Formats: sequence, C-alpha cells, structure tokens
Amino acid sequence: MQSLLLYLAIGALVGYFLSMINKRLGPIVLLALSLYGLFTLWNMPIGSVEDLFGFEDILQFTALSKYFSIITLIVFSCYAFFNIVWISKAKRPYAFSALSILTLFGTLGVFLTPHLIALYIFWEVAVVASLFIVPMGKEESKKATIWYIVISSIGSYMFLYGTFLLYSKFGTFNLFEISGDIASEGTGFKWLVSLLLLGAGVAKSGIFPLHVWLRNVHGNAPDTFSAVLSGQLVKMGSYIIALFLGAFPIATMFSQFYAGVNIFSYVLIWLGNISILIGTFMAIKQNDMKMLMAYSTVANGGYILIGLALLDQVGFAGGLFHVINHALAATMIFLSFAAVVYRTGTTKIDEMGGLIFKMPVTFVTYLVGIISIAGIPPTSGFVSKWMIFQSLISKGMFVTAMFTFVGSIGSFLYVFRPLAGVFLGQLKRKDKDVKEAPMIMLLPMIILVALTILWGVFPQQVLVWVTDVQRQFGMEPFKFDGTVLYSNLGHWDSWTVFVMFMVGFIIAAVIYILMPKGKKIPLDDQYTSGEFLHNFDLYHYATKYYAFLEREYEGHPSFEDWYTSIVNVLKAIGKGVDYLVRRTASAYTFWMALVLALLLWVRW
Amino acid sequence: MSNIIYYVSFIILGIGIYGIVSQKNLFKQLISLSIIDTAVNIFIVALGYVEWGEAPIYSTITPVANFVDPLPQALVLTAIVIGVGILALGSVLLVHINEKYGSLDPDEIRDTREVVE
Amino acid sequence: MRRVWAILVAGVFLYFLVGQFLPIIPTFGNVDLFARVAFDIINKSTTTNYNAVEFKKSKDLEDGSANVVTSIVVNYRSFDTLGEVSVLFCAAIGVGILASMLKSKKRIEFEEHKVLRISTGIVLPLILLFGAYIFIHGHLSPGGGFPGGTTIALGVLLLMLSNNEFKVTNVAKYVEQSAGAGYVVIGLMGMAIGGVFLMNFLPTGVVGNLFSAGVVPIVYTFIGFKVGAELSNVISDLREG
Amino acid sequence: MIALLIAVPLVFAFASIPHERLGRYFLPFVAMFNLVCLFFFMHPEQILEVGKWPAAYGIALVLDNVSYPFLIFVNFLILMMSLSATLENRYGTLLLVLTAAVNGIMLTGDFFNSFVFLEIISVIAYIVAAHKDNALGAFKYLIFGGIGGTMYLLGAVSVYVKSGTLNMAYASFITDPMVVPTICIFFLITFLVELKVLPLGLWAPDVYSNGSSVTPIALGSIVTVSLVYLFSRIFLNIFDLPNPQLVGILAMVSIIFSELGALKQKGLGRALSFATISGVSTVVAALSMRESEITSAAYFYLFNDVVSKFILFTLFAYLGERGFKSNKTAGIAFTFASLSVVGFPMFAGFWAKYYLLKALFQVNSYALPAIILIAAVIEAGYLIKWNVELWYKEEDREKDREDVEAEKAEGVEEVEEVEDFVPFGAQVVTLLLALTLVVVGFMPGLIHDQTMSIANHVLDFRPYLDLILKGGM
Repeated sequence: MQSLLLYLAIGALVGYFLSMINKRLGPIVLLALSLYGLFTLWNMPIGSVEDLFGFEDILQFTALSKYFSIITLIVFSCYAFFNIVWISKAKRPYAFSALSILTLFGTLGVFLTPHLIALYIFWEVAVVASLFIVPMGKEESKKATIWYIVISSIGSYMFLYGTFLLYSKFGTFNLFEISGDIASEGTGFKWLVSLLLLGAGVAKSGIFPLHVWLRNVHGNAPDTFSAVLSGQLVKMGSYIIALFLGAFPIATMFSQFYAGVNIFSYVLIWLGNISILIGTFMAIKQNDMKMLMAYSTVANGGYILIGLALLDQVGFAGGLFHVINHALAATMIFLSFAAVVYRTGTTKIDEMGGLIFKMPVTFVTYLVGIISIAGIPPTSGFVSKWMIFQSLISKGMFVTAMFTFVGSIGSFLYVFRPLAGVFLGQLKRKDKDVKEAPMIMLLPMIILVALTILWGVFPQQVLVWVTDVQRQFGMEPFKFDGTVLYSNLGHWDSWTVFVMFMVGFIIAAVIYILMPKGKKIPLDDQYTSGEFLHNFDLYHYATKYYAFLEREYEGHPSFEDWYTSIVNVLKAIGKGVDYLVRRTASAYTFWMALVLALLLWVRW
Repeated sequence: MSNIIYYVSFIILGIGIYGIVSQKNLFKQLISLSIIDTAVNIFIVALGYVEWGEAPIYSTITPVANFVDPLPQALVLTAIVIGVGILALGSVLLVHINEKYGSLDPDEIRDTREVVE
Repeated sequence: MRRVWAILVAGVFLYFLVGQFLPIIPTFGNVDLFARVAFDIINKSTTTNYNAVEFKKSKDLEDGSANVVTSIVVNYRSFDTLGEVSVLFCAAIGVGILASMLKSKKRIEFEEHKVLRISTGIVLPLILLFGAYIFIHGHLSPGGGFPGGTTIALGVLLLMLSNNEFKVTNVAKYVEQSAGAGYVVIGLMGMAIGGVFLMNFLPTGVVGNLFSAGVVPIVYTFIGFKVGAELSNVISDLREG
Repeated sequence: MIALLIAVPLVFAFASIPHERLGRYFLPFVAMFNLVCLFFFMHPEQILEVGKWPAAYGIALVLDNVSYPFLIFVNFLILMMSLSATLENRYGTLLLVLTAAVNGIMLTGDFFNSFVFLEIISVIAYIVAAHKDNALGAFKYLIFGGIGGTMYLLGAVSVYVKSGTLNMAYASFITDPMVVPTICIFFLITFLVELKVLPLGLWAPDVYSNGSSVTPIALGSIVTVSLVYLFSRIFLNIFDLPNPQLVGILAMVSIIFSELGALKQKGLGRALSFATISGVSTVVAALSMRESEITSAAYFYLFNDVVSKFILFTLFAYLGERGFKSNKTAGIAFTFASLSVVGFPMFAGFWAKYYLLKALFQVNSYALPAIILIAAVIEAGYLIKWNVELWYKEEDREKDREDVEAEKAEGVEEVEEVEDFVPFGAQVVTLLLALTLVVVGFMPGLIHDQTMSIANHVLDFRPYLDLILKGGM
C-alpha cells in the first residue's frame, strides 16, 4: 500500500511533466496507475498492516478499504481511459492530469488508513486536488468552487474537532482502538463526537442539510470530472459514514428508539429521507442534465445513508451495495453526458434532441445507467434497492419505506427527462453533423455497462466483499447462495429474473421490428403548422417537461438561498467591522477606553 | 494633598484624551497627543522628587549629594526627544493629508474618499 | 454628544489612573532613594564601594560628570540615548521622505526684513557658540547634546527666516552621517578596548573639571552636531517641500 | 559581541545618509552579517552589560534560548524582505534602523530600553505606513500608537518606582498582587494596539492595504514577530498576564470579527490585512493560556502565519489583482501560501493548527479550537475564492489585451499597458518561502523542536534570572 501511494504521489509529478510532451500522456499515466492499483489491492489480503513514510502501522487494509478502493479504482480507470481523447478539450491539460492523479492519491489514502489524522490529511489532499479541477469547467464553476470548499471545510473541520475530542479522551488517533472504549462515555459526549465525525461524511456525500454544493459543483465542473465527483468523491463521504457506523458500537452507544433502530441511526435515517425527497423533487425540476444528475446524487446519497444507518444484516449490506451501484451508474451517466457535450457543446436538455440516431452507443450507456439508477432489473441497481426495502419493511418502518418509494418513482421521472429530451425526439438542425463519440471514449462506457449488468445478474462477487465488511464489523453477514439472495421476508433469484426480462425484451424487440413505423414530421410542424418560429427551444417538448408536477411545489424554500442569506448576514457584520476601521483615531481611543474599562471591571 | 502634582498631571492627561476624542480637526488631535506626552513627562519627573532634594548636579552650591532622583529626569529627557520626533512626523503627515484631501476635517475627508471609492 | 463621549472616555482613563494607579505609587516627595538604583548612581558607586562624592575633589571615579542626569543619559544608560538618537534620526528621514513626496513643490517664502537680516549676522555666531557651549558643558551643567543641537538648529532657522536664498546644503547630511557614525564608533572603540560596547574607555578625571568624564563630552559633541544637523534638515525639508 | 547586532546596522544606517540609495544596498549585507554572526559566533545563554555597568544599573542585553531563535527568524525575514521588496530612496536607511531596533527589542533586558526601541519601531512604522500615499492611515496609526506608547512608558516608569530598577529580571521581584496587574495593564494596552487585537487593532487594515511591498511585510511580519517576542517575555516570563480569560476572549472576538471583515472585502489587499489581524489574534489567544505545549504551538502558528502572509502580501504588491497567467511561479507561491494559511495538510499551516488544537484539547479548552476552525472555514472561503479568481482569469485578460490592441490599432495611444512584472528577487524569495512551507509541512519537527524549546524556556523564569544575576552580582 505504501508503495502504491508513493507511486501515485510521484505519478502526479510525472503526469504533469509528461503532459507537457503530449497532452494524452497524462491520462495514460493515470490509467496505468489505477490499473496497477486495482491489481495490487484486488490481490491484497485483508488485514495487512503497513508503515507509511516511517510512521508505524498507519496503513491498515480492512474489508471496507478493499471494497471502496476497488470502486474508486474502477471509476478512475474508466475516467482516465475516457480522458485520453477528451483531454484535448480540457482548459489546462497539464494541471488537470496532475491534479486528477493527486485526487486518486488522496482518496485511496482515505480508504487505507484508520488513523484519524492521516485520514484527515489524505481527505484534504483529495479535496484540494479536486478543488482546483472544478474551476476549469464552465463560467459559473468559479463560484461553484467556493460552495465546494466552504461546505467541504465545514464537514472536515467538524471531523477534525471530533477527532481531537476523541484524542483528548483516549489519547490515540487510531479509530479501532477508540471504538472499543467509547461506549462507556457520557451520552452528550457520544452524541457530539458521533455527529461531528459524521459531519465530514454528511457534507461530502451530499446529505441534507449540507447538500447544496452538489448542484453547483457537479453541474459546472469539467464534464468528465463530474463523473469522478459524483461516482467517486461523494463515495468518500459514504465511506466515512460506513466506517464510523460500522466501527463504533452504535447499537450499544445509543438507546433503542423504534423497531430495533437506535435513536442516532433514526436521526440519520431521517436525514436520508429528507435528502431523498429534496434530491428527487429538485432533480425533476432541472433543465441542465448535469445538475439533474447532481440532485439525483443527493437522493442516492440518502438511500445509501438509510441503508447503512439501519445497521442490520440486510440493510447495511444494501447500503454498501448501493454505493457500488451508484458509483457505476453515475460514472456511466456523466461519461455519456461528457460524450454528448464533447460533440454538441451544451448541457441544456432543451437545446438537444434525437441524438439516438447519431450516438447510439452513448444512448445505450445512458439507458443502462438510468435503468440502474431507477432500480429496474436486470441491472445491479435493483439488487441494492431490493435489499434496503426488505430491511425497512421487515422492521416495519413504513414512513421511511414510503419516502424511498417516492424517491424511486421520482427517479423514473427525472431520468426520463434527459432520455426524452436529449436522445429521443427529433434531431436538431444544428446537430445534423454530430458523430458518435470516438472509440476510446466508448470503450470505458461499454465496460461500465457490462459491469453493471454483470453484477446485476451475478451479484455474488460484490456480495462477497460486502459480507466481508459485515463480518469484520461483527455484524451478521448477509445470506446469499449463488444468484439467490435471502432476507427474512423471502428470497430473490437474479438469474431467473434476468432470463424473464430477456424473454420480455426479445418479444418487445420483435414486435418493434415487425410493427409499421410512424411517419416523421419536423418538430415545429407539430405546434405551428409550418408557421415561422422565433424561438425553437420554447417549443421543444423537453421545455417545462414536468410542468404539471413542478407547479405543485413551485416557490419552495431553497436552501441555497438560505445559506446565501446567512453569508450575507455575515458580510453585513463584516461591513460593520469595516465601518469601524474607517473611523478616525478619536473613535479608536473610545475602544481603548472600553478595553481598559473591561480590564478594570473584570477583576483579576 | 501633597499629591497635587500627580493630580495635575493626570488632569492634563485627561485633557489630552478629551481633546483626541472630541476634536474633529486632525491637527488638534496631534496637539492633544503632544499634551498627553507632556502630562506623562510631568508625572514622571514628579515621581523622582525627594523632599528637600536639589537638582542632581555636583556644583559649588551642592558639592555633596542631596539630590532628587536623577533617573526619571534622564528618562524624561529621552521621552521628550521621542515626542518631538513624533510631533514632527505627525505634522508632515498632516501636510500630506491636507494636500490630498484638501481638508483636515475627517468628515470632509470621508466625503471626498467615498466619492472616489 | 461627541463631548459627552470624550468626557466619558477621559473619565475611564482618569478613573484608572487615580483609582488604580495612584494608590500603588509613593506619595509626592516621599521617595526612598536607597531602594532605587539612583542612589548608587548619584554616588557613582555602582561597581565600587560607597564613597561620598565631592565636587572638584573626587577623582578617577567610575563616572566623572558632575551632572548626574548626564552621567545617566550618556554613560549608565548610553544605549537608550543611542536609541533616542535613532528615533530622531528616523523622524528626520521620515520628514525628508514625506516632504519630498509632496506633489506641490511650493517653497515657503518669507518677507525679508533688513533689520532682521543684519541683526542675524550679529546674533548668529553667538547662538552657534551658545549651542556649542551647551553641549560641550553637558557633563557639568544642565544641558547637553540635544538642547545644544536644538539651539544650533534655531540659529539655522533664524538664518532661514532672514534670508530667502539660504539653503541647507549637503554638508548637513555629511555632518549627520559622521556624527551619528561617530557615536557608534565610540561605542565600538569601547568594545575594542574594554571588550564591552559603549564602555567609557577614557580617564574620568576630577568631578567638575571640563576635561573629565571620559567619553561623555565627546559623545555629547557628536550628539549636538547630529541633532543640530538633523533638525536643520527637518526645517529645511519642511520649507522646501 | 551581541551588541554588534544593533551597532552594525546603525553604523551603516548613519553612513548611508548622504547617498539616498546606499541604504538599500547595505540592507541585505547587514542582514546577512547578522545571520552569520548569530549562527557562527553567538550562542545562547550570554549576557552583555552595555558599558560594563552591572545589570541593575545599566542596560543588559540578553541572548538566551528564547531570543536566539526569534533573532534568527527575524533577521532571516529582513534578509528576505531586502531581496524581495522594491525599496524607494532612503527607505533602505530606515529599514537598517528597523533592523537595529527589532534586534534591540529582542536582546534588551531593560524596560525603558525596550520602550525606546518600541518607539523607534513605531516611528519607522508610521513612516513606512505612509508609503504609497497613505498618509491618513498612517496618521490614525500615529495617534493611536502614540497613546499606546505613552502607556508603555508609564508602565516602565512604574516598574522603576516599585522595584527601584528598570531591569526586567529584577522587576520580577515585584510580587505585590495589587501592583503587578496595574503595571501589566499599561503594557497590555500597548501590546493589544501594536499586535492588532481587534478593538485596538482597527488601524491595521487601512495601513496594510496600501499595496506597497514594504509596509505589510515590515510591519506585519518583522515587527509583529518581535512584538510577540516582547509580549511573551513580559507576560509569560516576567509578570503574569493580567486577567488572561479576558485577553483570551478579546482575542477570540478579534479572530471572528476580523474574518468577517475579511469576508466582506472586495479587494484582496484589505482581505489579507484582516486575515493578518486574525492570525496574530490567534497567537495572542493561545499565548494567554500560559501552557508550554500551547505556547509552542502558538509560535509555530506565528511562523506559518508570518511566512505565508509575507508571500501573499509581496505578490499582492506586485501583481495586484491581475492574475497569474504570465507568472506561474508567483501563482504557485501564492496558492501554497494561502493553502498554508487556511491549514491544509502537507503545508506548515496544517501542523500549526494540529499542534495548537492538540495542545488546547489536552487542557480541556474547547472554545478556542471551535473558533479557530470556524475562522478557518471563512478563511478558506475567501482565500480560495481569490486563488480561483486569480488563476482562472485568463479569459478576461485576453479580452483586455485584444481591446488594447484594437484601440492601439485605432490610434488611441493613452491606454496604459498593464505590466505583470514580478521582479526576479521577489520571485525567488516567494518561491523559496513557499518551498519552506512545504518542507516544514513534511518535516514539522524542524520548527516544532525549536518552538518547543522556546516555549519551555519562556515559561521557566529561572534560567533568565540566573543568567542576569550571575553577570550582575
């Protein structure tokens, strides 16, 4: 592990200088490094301990590390592969490549160490490295960076504060050493520490109330980097949540509240519920496809949080499984968006249409991605959602189940919007000459599609990793046998379902091919009978696609505005300070007298 | 009542503070600062007074030591020179301010500055 | 309102000084000199045993100046004086810099008056002589380098008032340079001879004689020249703009 | 021997009077000379009684384990500044005197002597503050600093009245619980003014933001370090800080409000000035705890803050808000420095925060860490905003340039070409300092060992007293 991290650190420099020779070498370095990492970590035995730069036993390879590292490395290899071509559109290719490698270094480091300070260091490395990639995107991305750094800092400083609180009590930074003793501490301390430590996870994985940065950052970051942000960096937050919920004896630390779920988990579950609600409804509203997927990430973060917070045999496994699903799906979707933007140059849904004829492979990638996000078999997305539902229902948590259900329905709605607006419908005239994305871009997308379907049909491999994690945290592992998954309420055979789906699909395909085709009319004809149009976009049918739904929650309170107004209040106070500064020395003398009076009044 | 010289110097110091706070004209503020300096110097010299002591110089009148404390006087000597330096510097700064804003009244200066900003 | 504030602010300071500070200092005139280092300084016995000092009689004491304040300023606490010189030096440079940065280079002109001009010719040498007297006799009588230098600068000011063409030339700067450096060099000579910076390495002679007190008169002479040149420069800078 | 640190700069300062530009050429050599002397010929634990007068009567210069590292650091900063700053005529002479004064204030063991050096520093500060036509700010500072200086003088004199001598070590024999706090209040007011803790540090933003490459560095870095030294000498070593809780609270309020003030600013210069206030306030808040680990961490924090602000202010002076497109090295130094200020890992700033938080939590102090972290969030917000804005500015600039060229083509000659020129010296210095931050970020022990030793010595009064008594009696 040490050597891998070392290679990555050096790789960042090497990548920077190689990029100067040829832009494409940067992503190639990243690809080589992630493949190497994938190979090493896949074969590494769980439980190995290593030193890092002379600090003893800092690195510890747990089952959770393995699971998250493999997700990370898959996402990064696809991203690097995709970038080999895409890099020609990057604004600052050298820095882009180097910082990407550094991001990988940081995130891998986070997964590999249980030492809280080392974890914090790697965490911040990842944040800083990704921080400077974000403003390479669209014009608003500079502002988005501020959102990113501020919310991320709030999270990580909460984490740091909690870390030091633990240190002052237990005298060590090693998480696993702390977790044994924490149950005996006072209630207030336990609440404070747990909330502070999870703060980083909440901020990073976009859980309410710290979800506001996702729309700005994912929506405005460079196109391919959004895939890493949503598919990978957000998962760092999930890792923190999983790590603390798993390592701390949460069940014994807090009192039981409802249906065998303790009060702390219950709070988290409600945060998850609200995230799902906000994410879903806001995603339905978006016209920018990247921002839409950003809100979808919020909703899926909520799913993961609910699953993990349930802390039982099925739910925890479901939450972990959902991490890999969402990572793959989000990467797929954002990469297909990147391919679309690479060819058309816009992210607005109502400025596109009919790209299915020009970019069929990209379309298929997106389709499989949204199927997985919406949780339809035979993709892996279904498996994890099934597990979370099973756990919720078996505990009788019907309100939460309802929220998750609404989220699922909502996800059908919002993923359909780009599908219909971008790929279906009629081709825009300006897009006449659009071609399919280059082969090198398609390859990683195809690999991701294959993985999603493979793990949807044969989830054993992932479930082995997941149950390893559960075993290591002393939970009862999830039961499965081949492709058959068991829960207390029943079981599920993904192979059977896959066969049934394939049969249905083939029947539908045959019907589609045999049936007569409809006739094509230019889009504007449908509305205006051939009249001259001033603004085609207004008549694009993706414009106000869900107007009937959006009307229902129009004028809703916005957290973004709320936070902005907090900042404005702070700025107003700052203006007051500035006003004082601009006074003359007379006024300063008044302050001197005040301090003097204070010193006299408060006796020593 | 023997401490009256202390009270006098404190009152002068108070006058200086009052001047700095109440006066708008920057030059008057500088003069007030100078008044504070003077008050402190009076106070320090007073601290060294010994009853029936004489000026600390060996001379034909006072061939043998019966002196007041000479050290505060030496300190005041230094403090005075420092005060002079600050006074000179402050007045040149005021010349600058007057040249730039055309006034020594902070209110008027603020007006001109806000127009500029 | 402003005045009320001012009274309140001044009141806080006064309350602190009267209520908090006054109780801890001795009442006026009621000073126990034996408890202070000043006692040994007056009797010039900081390194030797106590011996009453007598005017024109005691000789070869550790410090030879009859004016005890001078002996403190230029001998016991000479390092402070070096700093003091630097303060004035910096202030003079600052005035020079700031005056040279003024945009309107308007020279202040005075109305020349014949009486003044002629009488200046008579008085000026006397003023300069008096200034020199003050700093040369700094160790014997009240006075010293700073008043002496100021007196010299006053002479220059008189010259300026009486004669519009008069300008302080670069000579003043060279005087300032060599006098200032001279002071430090005296200190360094003390270091070379006695091993300690600013040591009095000359014989101290009999208390009350002109040629006594070792380096004190020399240092005061340097200071006198330096202060005179510096203040002349300040005046000239302010005038020339 | 140690008097040379003061005498040599002064001689060169006096010698450089007639030739206006001479001072600036002397400055680097003098700073270098001081450093060489400190490294090779002077070692801690020595005392020099100026003029061979015993310590209680005359003035003693003390080089002990506290002042030695501080002296090296300050002279190093002076060397760096002499290479990076654009010194206009005669400022070199002033800075030579400043060198003498900061060395003096750190060596002296005498209250009145420290007052004299404080006043030299103040006078130079007023002049330097007026750089770039900023007379109003300088005047405000002059009035305010003048009152502060008077307070210090009253404090020094009352020390003499109560203990009969002005020597710091002897003064510590005053133990009367009525007297010490009153004396300390005098000193405290001065320090709160000069160290810019907020209600009394209101002068600072106007002074620092004048866009000069000298003012904020000479005052914000060099003078601040020497005054922090004097603060810890007086309040940690000789007397007790009066009312430490109140001082701590004032400093905490100062941290928060200065960060808010910085958040509001539209200009980089003023934002950085407010950030400086916050940095020093953090140090004061930490020092008011009087605990060795915290004190050590406070010095580490000071080191990081001073070095980073040095870089930031220097680059701001040369580049203004013009972006880093043609100045990549400058940009890298700027980014490193701002990351270090905020406290991101792998820079010195991280370790400063780490040690500080660790030490604070060890004594169960929870408010200050929270405030430091909240301040860091705000700081991250605006500093990163500036970084991003300056790095990714090229589009607008290219547009500007096109406009300029277009206007030139049309024959409009008056358009000034914006020069993004950072002098070679400044580039080297900022890059070097930025690399220092990185190196310290990887090897915090380099600085931490030093600060630990300073902290242990400064909180232990005995060695200082022994040193002076051995020489004195």
